[in-house]
Amino acid sequence: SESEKSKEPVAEKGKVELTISAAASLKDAMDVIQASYEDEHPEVTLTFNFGGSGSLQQQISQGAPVDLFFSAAEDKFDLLVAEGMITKDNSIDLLGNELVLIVPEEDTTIKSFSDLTKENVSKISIGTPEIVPAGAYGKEALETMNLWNEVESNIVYAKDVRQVLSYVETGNVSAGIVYKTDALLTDKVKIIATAEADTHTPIIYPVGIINDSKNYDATKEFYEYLQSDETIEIFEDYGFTAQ
Amino acid sequence: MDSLLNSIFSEAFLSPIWVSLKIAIIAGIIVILIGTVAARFFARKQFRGKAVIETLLMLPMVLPPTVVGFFLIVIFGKNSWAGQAITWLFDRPIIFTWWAAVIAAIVVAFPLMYQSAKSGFLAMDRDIENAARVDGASEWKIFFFISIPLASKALISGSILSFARALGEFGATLMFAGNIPGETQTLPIAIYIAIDSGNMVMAWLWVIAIVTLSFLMLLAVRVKE
Amino acid sequence: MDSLLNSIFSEAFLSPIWVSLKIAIIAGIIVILIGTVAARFFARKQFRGKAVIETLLMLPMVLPPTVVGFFLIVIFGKNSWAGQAITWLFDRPIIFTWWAAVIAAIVVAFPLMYQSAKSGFLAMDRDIENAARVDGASEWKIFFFISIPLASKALISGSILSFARALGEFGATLMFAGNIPGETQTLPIAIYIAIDSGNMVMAWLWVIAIVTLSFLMLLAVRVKE
Amino acid sequence: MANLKLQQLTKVYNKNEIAVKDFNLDIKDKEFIVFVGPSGCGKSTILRMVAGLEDITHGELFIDNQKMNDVSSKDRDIAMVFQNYALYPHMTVYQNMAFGLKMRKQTKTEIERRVNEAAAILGLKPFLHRKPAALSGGQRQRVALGRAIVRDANVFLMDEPLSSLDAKLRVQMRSEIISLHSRLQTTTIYVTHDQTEAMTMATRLVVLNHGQIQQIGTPKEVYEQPVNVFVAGFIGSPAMNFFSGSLTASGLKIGDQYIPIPAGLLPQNSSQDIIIGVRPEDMYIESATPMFHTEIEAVELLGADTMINAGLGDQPFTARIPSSIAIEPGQTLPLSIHLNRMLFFDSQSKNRIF
Amino acid sequence: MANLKLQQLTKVYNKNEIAVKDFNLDIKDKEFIVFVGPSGCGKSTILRMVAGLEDITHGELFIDNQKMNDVSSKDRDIAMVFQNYALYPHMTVYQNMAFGLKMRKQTKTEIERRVNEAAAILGLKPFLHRKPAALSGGQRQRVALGRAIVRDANVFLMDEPLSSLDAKLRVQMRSEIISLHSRLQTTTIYVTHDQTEAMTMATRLVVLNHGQIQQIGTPKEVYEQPVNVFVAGFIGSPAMNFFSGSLTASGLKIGDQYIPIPAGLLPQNSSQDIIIGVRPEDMYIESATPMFHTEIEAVELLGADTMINAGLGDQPFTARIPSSIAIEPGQTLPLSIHLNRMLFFDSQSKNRIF
Ligand SMILES: Nc1ncnc2c1ncn2[C@@H]1O[C@H](COP(=O)(O)OP(=O)(O)OP(=O)(O)O)[C@@H](O)[C@H]1O
Ligand SMILES: Nc1ncnc2c1ncn2[C@@H]1O[C@H](COP(=O)(O)OP(=O)(O)OP(=O)(O)O)[C@@H](O)[C@H]1O
Ligand SMILES: [Mg+2]
Ligand SMILES: [Mg+2]
Repeated sequence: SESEKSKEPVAEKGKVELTISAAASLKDAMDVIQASYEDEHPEVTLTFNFGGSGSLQQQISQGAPVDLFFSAAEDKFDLLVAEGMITKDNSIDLLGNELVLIVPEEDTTIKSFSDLTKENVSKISIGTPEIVPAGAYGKEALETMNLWNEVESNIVYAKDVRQVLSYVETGNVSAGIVYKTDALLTDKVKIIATAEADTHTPIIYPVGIINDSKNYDATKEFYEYLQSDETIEIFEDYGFTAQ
Repeated sequence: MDSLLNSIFSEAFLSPIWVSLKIAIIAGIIVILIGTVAARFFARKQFRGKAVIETLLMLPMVLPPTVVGFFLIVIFGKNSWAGQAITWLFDRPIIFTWWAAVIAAIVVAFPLMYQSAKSGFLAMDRDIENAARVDGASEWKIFFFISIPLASKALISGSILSFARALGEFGATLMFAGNIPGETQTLPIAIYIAIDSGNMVMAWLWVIAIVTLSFLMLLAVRVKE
Repeated sequence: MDSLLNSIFSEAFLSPIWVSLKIAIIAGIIVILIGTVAARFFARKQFRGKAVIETLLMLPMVLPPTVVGFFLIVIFGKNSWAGQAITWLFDRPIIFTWWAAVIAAIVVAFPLMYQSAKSGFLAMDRDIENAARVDGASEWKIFFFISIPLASKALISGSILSFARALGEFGATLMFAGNIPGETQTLPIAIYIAIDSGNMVMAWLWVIAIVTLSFLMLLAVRVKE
Repeated sequence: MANLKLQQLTKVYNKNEIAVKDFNLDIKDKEFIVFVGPSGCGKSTILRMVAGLEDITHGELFIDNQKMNDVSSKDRDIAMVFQNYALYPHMTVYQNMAFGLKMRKQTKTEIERRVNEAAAILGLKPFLHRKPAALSGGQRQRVALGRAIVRDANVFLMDEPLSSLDAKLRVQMRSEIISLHSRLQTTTIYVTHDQTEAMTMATRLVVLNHGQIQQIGTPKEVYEQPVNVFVAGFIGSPAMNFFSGSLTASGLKIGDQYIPIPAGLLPQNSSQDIIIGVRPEDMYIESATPMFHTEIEAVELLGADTMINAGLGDQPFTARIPSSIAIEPGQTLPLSIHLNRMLFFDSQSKNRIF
Repeated sequence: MANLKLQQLTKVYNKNEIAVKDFNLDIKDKEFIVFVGPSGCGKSTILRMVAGLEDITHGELFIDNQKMNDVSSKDRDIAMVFQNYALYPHMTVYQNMAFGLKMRKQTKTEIERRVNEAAAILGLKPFLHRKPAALSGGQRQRVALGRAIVRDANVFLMDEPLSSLDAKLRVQMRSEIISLHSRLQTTTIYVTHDQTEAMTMATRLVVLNHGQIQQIGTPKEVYEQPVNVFVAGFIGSPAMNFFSGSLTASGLKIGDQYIPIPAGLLPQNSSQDIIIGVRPEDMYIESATPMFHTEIEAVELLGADTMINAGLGDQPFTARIPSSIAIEPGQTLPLSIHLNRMLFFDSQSKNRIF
C-alpha cells in the first residue's frame, strides 16, 4: 500500500485537507491544537469528525475517507489494527486518563468509593460496560474494590459518559463514575475520589494513521505533532495524562 | 442451531421484547387518545398563538432525542416541581422507571399522531357532522360516532406512525429511563448495545423481532383498508 | 452581550444552520416527491406481499437511528456493490459527505410521508378522479391535478412531519455522514456536541435556531388550513 | 308542534355576497310551508339558518317564541333532509336512520319499530344493511328522507327531498309525506322545484327570488293571483305567456292584433302600456269565433297534452291543447283565450294591477 | 358522432347483486336516447359502464364498432354529467369547465370562448370564480352540466342533469340541450325522472326495470303502446289507472259495473280475466250519456288541472279534469272513458294484448 500512496500526486504546495476521526471527549483539547497547528501549517486544513469511538471505528472499517483515528477505546482501535486498516508502526498509545467518582455539587454524603454502599445512596450511574469504555473500567474498578456486588442493583447504565454527567448534574443519581477529563467539563459536579491506577486496566487513547489515507505524508506530520511536548501539555491541561 | 434456539428462548432475548411491547402499546394508546382529541380541538379552533403552541408540540421531532431526554430529566428530575410532586406521590422518582420510558415514547410519538389526525379532521366533509348535530348528537358523540370514523384513514396512519415511533424510540428513553434490563431496556436499546459491542447474533435476532412486531402491527390495521 | 452577538453572527454558529437547512430542504423535497408517488401507487394497488414491502418501508421508524446509520454504512460501504459503484463514479466514498446526510434524512423521513400520503389517497372521493378520467386526463395528470390537491391536507401533514424529521435527524446522520463542520454537522449534531462539551450557550442558541426554523415551517404551510 | 318566527333574517357570505335579505315569515304550528324559487335564491340557506348550521348574519329566529340564534342545532329538535343528503358514509342504511333516535335515547325496540316502518314506506327494506356508497342516487335520497321521518321532531326541514325519484315513486312519497304530516302535525318547511309538490302539499307557499320574499299565500292564491310578473312566470309549468300590449277603451292591442274585451275584465286607472299574462292552458282552439289565427311553429307531445309554440302579434307563446287533436307544425290554428283568466301587470313595476 | 352497441351487458356487484342484466341496445349515430326507470333499476350503472368507470361483469360494449371493455375512460372520448356532480372541489367554476378542454389540448382562447359561452347559457357567469362549495345545489348541477357541454365529445352521458333545477330553468336548459344536440349531433344517453324531458327529448326511450329492458321505442310508441303493465304504469304522470275486470262478448265487467264496448275495440282470443288500463286524461265528465257515476273522494288542484280520486267497481282511480270545472269531494260525477284509448293487458303475464 506504501507504493500506491506514492503514486498519489500528494498536494505538494497545494492545500491539504486531513480528516481526523476523534473521540468526542477529545474535542476541547483538539480545538486548541487545531488552531495552533493550522497557524503553523497554513497549507493544511484539519477536519475533525468527533463521535463515539465505536461509531468512528465502524465508519472507518466501512471505508470512510479518514486519515487519522484518535480513539478513546483501545479495543475499538485494536479491531482496526486486526482488520489491517492501521499498521502497528503508524500507531501509538498517546494519552491516558483517570477514573473519578463524581457527585452533585451540593452533595455531602459521599466522600469515597466505599460510601457508595451506604443506605442513603440511591442510584449510581456508569456507562454501559459493553459499549462505553469508561463504564467497563468503572465496573472493573468497583469489582476490584469489592463494591460491585453491593452496588450492582443501584447501577444505572448510560449510553455515554455525557449521560452520566447529566444524571449527576441534575441530581438524579447520587454519584457517577466518569473520566477525569469529562468531569472537568462541568462545574455542576465535583470530583470526590480518583480510582487507584491498579484497580483497573490502564485507560489508553491510541492514535493511528489509516492505511488508506490519501495524504499520508501530511498525516504523518500531524501524527508526529500530536506527540510533541507542547501538544501533550495541552492535553494535560485538559486533564489527560501522558502515556 | 441449538444455541440459537437457546438464545431465542432465553430470558435475555425475550425480556427487551416484552419491555418494548408493553411500553409501545401503553404509550401508543395514550398518544392515540390525546393526539386525536388535541387534533380535533386544534382543527376546529382558530386563535392567536396557535402556531406557537403547535410548534412546541412539534419540538420533540426536531430536537435530537438525547436533548429531549435531557429536557425530560430536567422537567421530571428530582429538583423540579414535577419531580418532587411525583416523588411525594409515589415515594420514588419517575426517572429510571418503566413509566419514564412510557413518557419518553409519548413525547416523541405525539407529534406524529397529532399532525396525522389533524389532517384527517380538516379534510372531512363538515356537513356530515352537521347532520349528526341536527340529529341531536352532542359534540362528544359527534366526535366519537362521526368525526373519528370519517377521519379513520388519517387516524390509522397516525396510529401506525405513533406506535412505530414509540416502538423504535431510543435516544430520549435511554436518557430519561436509563438502560435497566428487564425494566427499561427496550428492543432498540438492546439492538444498539448488541451491535456496538459486536454481538451480531443477538442484534440480528432482535432486529428480526422488531421487524416482526412492526409487520404484525401493519397486518392488524390492514383490515380497515 | 457583545459576545452573544458575536456568537450569533459567527461562522461557527451559522454553519450548522445552513447545513441543516440545506439537508432538510433537499431531503424533504425528495421524500415528499417519492413518498407521494409511492403512497399513491400502494393506495391503489392490491397485491400479495404488499404488507411485507410496507413493513420494510417502515423499518427506519422502529430501528434505533444509529442502527439505521450502521445499515447505511454497510450498504454504501466499501465492500458493497453500491459503495463500489459510487467510489468508481465519484472517485470517493459517499460516507462523510453532504449527500450521505441527505440520504440518512431521506431514509428516516420517508415512512412519515408515505403513511400520511397514503391515508390521504385512501380517504378521498374516487368519483372526482373518475370525472377527470372521463375528461380525458391521463393517470399522471389525474395524479397532479386531482389526487394531489384532494389529498392536500394529508400531504401537508406528511410534509410537515417529514421535514421536521429530516431537520431533527441525528443518529443515522452522525453514523453515516459523520460530524464534519460545515459539511455534515447539522443543528441536532451541533447541539448534541455543544452539550457534550459543556458549551451550553451555543447549545441554547442552536436550540432557539431549530425551534425558529420549525416555527417558520409551520407558518409557511398554515396558509392552506 | 312548534311555531317559527323568522325576523329580518339576513345571510351575507364573505362580507358582501347577500344570499338572504330581510326575510320575514311567521310559521304557525302545524303549518306545511313550501319554499319555491329559482336556483340560488337562498332556499337552502334559510333552511340551514333555521337548523343552526349557518350563522345568522342579521335578524332573529324564534322557535316557540324562544330566540334561537345562538342555540346549538342539537337543542333545536329539528329533523332535516339535506339537499346533498349528508348521509353517514360509515353506517348502514339502518344505522343512518337509527342514529337520531339513538341520540335521543329511544329504546332499542322502539328504534327498530320506527326504522323498519320508515324503511317499508320508503322501499328501503332490501338495503337496510348496505352502506350509502352501494346505493343508487334515489335510494340515497330515500335514506336521507328516512333519517328525518323516523324522528318526531318539533320541526321538519326538507330540502328537495324527492328530486332524484322517478315520477311514480315521487307521487307515492309525496302522499306519504302528506299523510305523515296529517298524522304528526309537525311544522314543516319544504323546499321543492316540483310544481305539483308545491301546489298540492303547501298550506302556504313562499315564493323567493334573490333572497327576498316575492309572495306568500295558499297555492291557489299564488297561482291565480300572483303579485307580480316574477311569481306569475315562475309558478305554473309550462310558464305563463307574457305579452306586452296597450290598453284601449274596449280591448287590447298586442302587436298588430286587436283583441276586444268587455270593459269589466280590463284594469282601470292604469297607464296604457301593459303586460298581459296568459297561461298556456287558458288558450283553446275555437273554430267558431276565434280571437285570432296563428301559424304553429313547433309541437311538443307530452303524453296527455300537446304544447304548441306560436306567435301573437309577433310575440311568441305556448299553448296547451289535448293530445287527442292532431296538429302539425306549419298549420294555421284558430285560437281563443279565456278572457276572465287573463292577468294584467304594470309594465314598469311589473306588479299585477288586475 | 358515434354509434354504440351494448351487448348482453351485465353488472354484478359483490358477486351476487345483479344491477344490470343482459342489456342489449344498439344506439345509432346522432341518436338521443333517454333512459327511464324506477330508482335503483340500473340506469347510472349502465352509464358508468359505458363511461368506463365500472367494470363490465359480462357482455361487450362497442363504440364505433370497437370493443371498449378494456379501453380506459380517457380514450373513450365521452363527456358525462355525474348524478352526484363529482365537481373538482379545489377548482373554480371556470376551471371545472375548462379542465376537460385543457386535457384535450385546446388553445387558451378556444377554452375561454367555450367556457364563457357555456357559462352564459347556464347562467353561471357571476360564479365563474367561485369554488363549488360556495354554490347552491342547482348551481352545482349546472357546473356539472357545463363541464360536459363545453366538450365536443363523441358521446354525451347525462345522469339526471336537470333534477335540481326549478321548473323554469329546467325548461330553458332542456331546450338548450335539445338545440345543442341538433347543432352538434352528438350521440347522447340521457337519464331522467322527468316525464316531460323523457317525452320531449328522446329519439328513442328505453324503459328499464330491475336492470332489464322493458321497452324501447319512440316516446309516442311507449306512451301509446306500452308493452306491459309496468311500462304503462311507469310512463305518464299521474300514472295510468288499472282495473281488473273480465271480458264479455260486448263489453267489460269491472266489479259490479258493466261497460258496453263495440267489439272492434276489444281484444280477441284472450282469456276472460283481464287488466284494463285507462290514463287519467282519458276520462271525462259527460252529463249526457255517462258510462258510470262515481262519488269523488279527493280533489287535488294542480294549477291548470284538477285530479280527482274516485272508484270504479270498488277499484280506485284518478282522473284529470280541467281546473275550470269546480269540484268538491263527496260530489257524484257522471264520467266516461275514451273507448278507443283503453289498453288491455293479460292478467297473468301482464303483457299488453290489445
Ligand atoms: N357499489 C355497489 N354495491 C352494491 N350494489 C350497488 C352498488 N352500486 C349500486 N348498487 C345497486 O345497483 C342497483 C342499480 O343502481 P343504479 O345506481 O344504477 O340505479 P339508478 O337506476 O341510477 O337509480 P337512481 O334513479 O336511484 O339513481 C341499485 O339497486 C343499487 O342499490
Ligand atoms: N359558502 C358560500 N359562499 C358564498 N356564497 C354562497 C355560499 N353558499 C351559498 N352561496 C350563495 O348563496 C346563494 C343562495 O344559495 P342557496 O344554496 O340557499 O340556494 P338555493 O335556493 O338552495 O338554490 P338551489 O335551488 O340551487 O339549491 C347562491 O347564490 C349561492 O351561490
Ligand atoms: Mg338548495
Ligand atoms: Mg342513478
